[in-house]
Amino acid sequence: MTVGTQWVLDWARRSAAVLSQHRTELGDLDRAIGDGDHGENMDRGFTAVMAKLDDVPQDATPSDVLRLIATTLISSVGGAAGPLYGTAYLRASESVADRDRLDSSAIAGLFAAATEGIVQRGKALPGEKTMVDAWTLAVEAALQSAARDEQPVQLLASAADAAEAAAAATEPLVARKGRASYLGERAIGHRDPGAQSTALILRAAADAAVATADD
Amino acid sequence: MTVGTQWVLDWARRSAAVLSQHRTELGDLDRAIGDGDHGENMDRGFTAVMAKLDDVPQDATPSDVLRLIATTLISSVGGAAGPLYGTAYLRASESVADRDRLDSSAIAGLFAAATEGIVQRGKALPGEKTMVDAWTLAVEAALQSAARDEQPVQLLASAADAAEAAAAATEPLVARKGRASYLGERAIGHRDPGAQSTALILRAAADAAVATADD
Amino acid sequence: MKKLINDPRAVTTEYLEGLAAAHPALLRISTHPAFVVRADAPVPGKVAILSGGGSGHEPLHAGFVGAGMLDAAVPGPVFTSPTPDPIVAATKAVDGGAGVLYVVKNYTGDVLNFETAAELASLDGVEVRTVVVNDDVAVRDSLYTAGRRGVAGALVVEKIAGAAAERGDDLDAIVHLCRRVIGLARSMGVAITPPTVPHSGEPSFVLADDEVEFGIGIHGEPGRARTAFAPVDRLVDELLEAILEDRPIAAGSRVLVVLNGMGSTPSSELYIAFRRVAQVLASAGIEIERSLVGSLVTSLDMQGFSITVVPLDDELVRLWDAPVHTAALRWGR
Amino acid sequence: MKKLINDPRAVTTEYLEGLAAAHPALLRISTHPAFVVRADAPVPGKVAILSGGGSGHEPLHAGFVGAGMLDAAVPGPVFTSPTPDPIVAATKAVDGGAGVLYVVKNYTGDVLNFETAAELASLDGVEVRTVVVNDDVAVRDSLYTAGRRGVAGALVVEKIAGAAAERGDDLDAIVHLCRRVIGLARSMGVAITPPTVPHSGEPSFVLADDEVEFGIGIHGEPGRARTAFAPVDRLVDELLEAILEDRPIAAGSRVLVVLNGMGSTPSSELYIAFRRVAQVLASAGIEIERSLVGSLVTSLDMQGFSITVVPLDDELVRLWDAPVHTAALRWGR
Ligand SMILES: Nc1ncnc2c1ncn2[C@@H]1O[C@H](COP(=O)(O)OP(=O)(O)O)[C@@H](O)[C@H]1O
Ligand SMILES: Nc1ncnc2c1ncn2[C@@H]1O[C@H](COP(=O)(O)OP(=O)(O)O)[C@@H](O)[C@H]1O
Ligand SMILES: [Mg+2]
Ligand SMILES: [Mg+2]
Ligand SMILES: [Mg+2]
Ligand SMILES: [Mg+2]
Repeated sequence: MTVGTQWVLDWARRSAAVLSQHRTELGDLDRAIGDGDHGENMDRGFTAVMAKLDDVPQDATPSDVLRLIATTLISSVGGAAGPLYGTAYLRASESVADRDRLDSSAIAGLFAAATEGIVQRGKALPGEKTMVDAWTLAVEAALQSAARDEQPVQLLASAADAAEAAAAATEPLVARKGRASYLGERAIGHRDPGAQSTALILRAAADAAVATADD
Repeated sequence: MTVGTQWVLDWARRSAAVLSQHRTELGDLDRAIGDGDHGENMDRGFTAVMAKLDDVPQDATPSDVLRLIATTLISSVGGAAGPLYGTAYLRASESVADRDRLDSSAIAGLFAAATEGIVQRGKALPGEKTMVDAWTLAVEAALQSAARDEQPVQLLASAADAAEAAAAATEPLVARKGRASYLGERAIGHRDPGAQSTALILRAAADAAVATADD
Repeated sequence: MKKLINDPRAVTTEYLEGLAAAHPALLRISTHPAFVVRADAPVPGKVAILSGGGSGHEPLHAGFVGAGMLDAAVPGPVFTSPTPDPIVAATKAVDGGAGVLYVVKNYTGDVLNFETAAELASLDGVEVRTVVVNDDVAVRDSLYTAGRRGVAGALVVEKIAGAAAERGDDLDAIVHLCRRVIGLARSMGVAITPPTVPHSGEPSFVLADDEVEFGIGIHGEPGRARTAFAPVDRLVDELLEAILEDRPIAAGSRVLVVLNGMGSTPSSELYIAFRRVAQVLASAGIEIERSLVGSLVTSLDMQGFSITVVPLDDELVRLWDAPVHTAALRWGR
Repeated sequence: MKKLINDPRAVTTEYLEGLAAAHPALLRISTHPAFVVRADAPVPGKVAILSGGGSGHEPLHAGFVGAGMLDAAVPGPVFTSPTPDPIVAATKAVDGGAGVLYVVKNYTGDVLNFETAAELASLDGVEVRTVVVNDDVAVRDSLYTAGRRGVAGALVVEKIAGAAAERGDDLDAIVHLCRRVIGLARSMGVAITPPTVPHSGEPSFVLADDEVEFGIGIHGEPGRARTAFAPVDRLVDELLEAILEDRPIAAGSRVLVVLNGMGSTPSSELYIAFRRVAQVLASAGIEIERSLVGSLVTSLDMQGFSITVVPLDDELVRLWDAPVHTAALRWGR
């Protein structure tokens, strides 16, 4: 079983829908320990992505679509999340260049590349209460799933589960990167908004796989 | 029966006490249809008067004390009330120049002179929802009382009653002078703070007469 | 009540002390009685311009003391006219022999106290003249009432008077000029939150979340009417309508617009309001020749703004453009 | 939420339009992408100074565009760094051949977006250098975190950089100078009310009547600690203590003090706070050689203030005093 361009497109559409639905929630999380704009930023970014998806040519590869998402996010999100998510999709795009279909190990590699991009740009380590926490656990889950030879649908579900758990696990942490780091101890008890948006986006990826995977 | 310098001194002390007690109430009245400072202004003024009363020489006449109150109010109250009350006490002082004791008709004349001073400075007519309303009715009551040959204690009680009634009677009026005039119809239902402070001051005059009158 | 102050009764004094500490080259203060004069006062042979009134409108008036504008400012307690004594003291401190002009905002308290001060100063041999600013069109029926209030138009009168004095005009000429400006200037304001007077600690009025005070004054007194909250463009439209109805301005005229914040209005919102003013006046064929956007004639921490429109001619443009160097307004030097 | 705006998503655009309407001789704007450049940009042969960041801090940065300060400002959405595209567009609009300096406040978003913009502009042949301002001492442990924030110190860096560019310094020299100023500048702030972001409509935090946010940032992010409300003198004392503890200043030193309002703080209260700053520094033997009091680096409608202290030498005094002509800062012309 593999996923292809339709999966990436559906993933993007579902991401846009879920981020729009959770705009206020993400804003509230960011208001508690940041500046309150994360929901707005992500919604603006994926609304811009949506506007571009209709023009994607028939023969676009997954890599093409991921690159389009990357450049659109970079030029529309702003803030910290814009360059970080932008870089993530850019690296994801590069990691699957020239492939039409993605199997489990390609997907795990895509996530790993995305995460590496985020870490390179933002210099955050896991445990510093950022989106890196969610991406890192998701990558681990994906690699393990691929090693167990599970199908993309299963792999993506495990990755999403892991990201959700990781987002929840940011709550007791002190932040060491991003705006929440200004708060010191006061960030304890609050979930990191970027980790939460990552969890939402990775759940969208899993749902998209169910809807679009050939088997 | 007459009243003298002790009456003026006691009147001033009682005015200071009652205005300090009612500072917030007068401020609230002024907040509703003015700028909220009338309680503060009157309290500041009579506190300044109090500070000067101890230095009043033994042989001071009622006129001397009234002049001291006038100049102190002029130089400490500010706002509209400062010059108006200041002028009132100044004219009151002039009206009893060179008298040691004041009988009923002198007191009625004193109030009439005070009221004339206020009207001359402020150009307000009775019924325009200002302190003039309270002074005017008090003067009328005082003149009638004097005409009935009543004693100062009685005269002052009638004047105070009239001022209180007049203050209450400002409530349904539209204001034509002072800050409340900016409100048009919106001033209806609110009592004029200056009329209310006049009522308090005239009640203090009556109480002071009870306490200090020789009979 | 939370305010960034110490003793509520010391706000005026402490404000003056802060002003003096920040602008030693510009001005000198006296705290008892309270007044501010420009550093080089008295300027011999120059007419001195003096203004004042209750505190709480900062930077008006003390922030306008300096070359090209006010020689002296006399702040009373918050929202309360000063008494005559400090006015007289300030008058004597700035009189350079050519007389002193009082610029008074039209409130009973201010008018009466400045009137008394003028009498006293005259007794002491100072030539004093007074102009009363009454630019607020929110107040109607002015024939039978205390009359229109003076609001942000006072700033314009002070700037023009200061420039005229600086170029050497005599007292009569400046009085005449000021009366001309007062005849031209029209203002009106709106508030979305009340101010809170320090010594009372209570908001001066209470507004619901969907209400505004329309035709607001600058002392927390309620406005002409309580109306529905609306986008700022609509508020601007209504203010301009009232202003232009009161004194119509012909297409082709040139005007000065002061878009004035009421104290706690963010600068960005003032510019958003100004944008609409520019649109409306442009569509009426009125040219904004000069403009000033800022929180200049305020009402403590009230949120809101006022619009002042003053038709200009070449002389007024020249006087407006003349150098001014004060704490709050500065250009040309 | 009541704000003097129209569509919450249009605030940045409409602000720029208002700014352009008010200052046609000073600046030009582009709304898509959103940026502001001085009217005579590009100035051939002069290093261009560009700054930007999220909106909501007005007049920073757009109000500082003009001769002697910024060549360009790039405002993002409220509290959100701009994306690289408008930064690149503004960069090209102001490059006069001598290179462009980015003055960036130290926030992850700003740093990353300006970084990308610099790469892209370089690809297009523009020489770009970046300085990152991080003056806020409220943030501790900066070694292991996102580091200190950039707050009102940015204004000082922009003024000094603009003056240096105007006198003809080259890009390297200005970078060096800015780094020196950044090494010297220290700030800290306190808030008594939260800001309300237009598109959310909710206050960014909730403070009880007896609480302040101490060590507040300028994006509604909570401060270092929530502490008890106190007279402003005490708040000033604590801010100065933190500032001087972080970078001690010897008695006899000369400094620039910026007493900055957070958006909705009345001007009178800023001066009352400044009064205390002057007292404290005087008693430490530190001379306030220059000062600036005003709401300049704000956080929407937050009430509060920050103090910035920058030790001065003759060169910095000269550059600070050099003429500047922008919407929000003007002197010397
Ligand atoms: N250095 C970093 N590395 C990784 N993620 C980061 C970093 N800094 C911030 N983030 C993430 O970005 C999120 C905030 O994004 P957003 O609110 O859109 O931007 P901003 O902080 O500029 O307002 C945080 O919740 C965090 O997950
Ligand atoms: N023209 C006037 N004639 C008589 N009384 C007046 C006049 N204007 C105002 N007042 C009185 O002054 C009172 C307000 O005094 P106060 O609040 O101390 O001064 P201000 O209005 O300057 O704040 C009003 O309630 C009214 O009774
Ligand atoms: Mg954020
Ligand atoms: Mg009053
Ligand atoms: Mg008053
Ligand atoms: Mg942000």
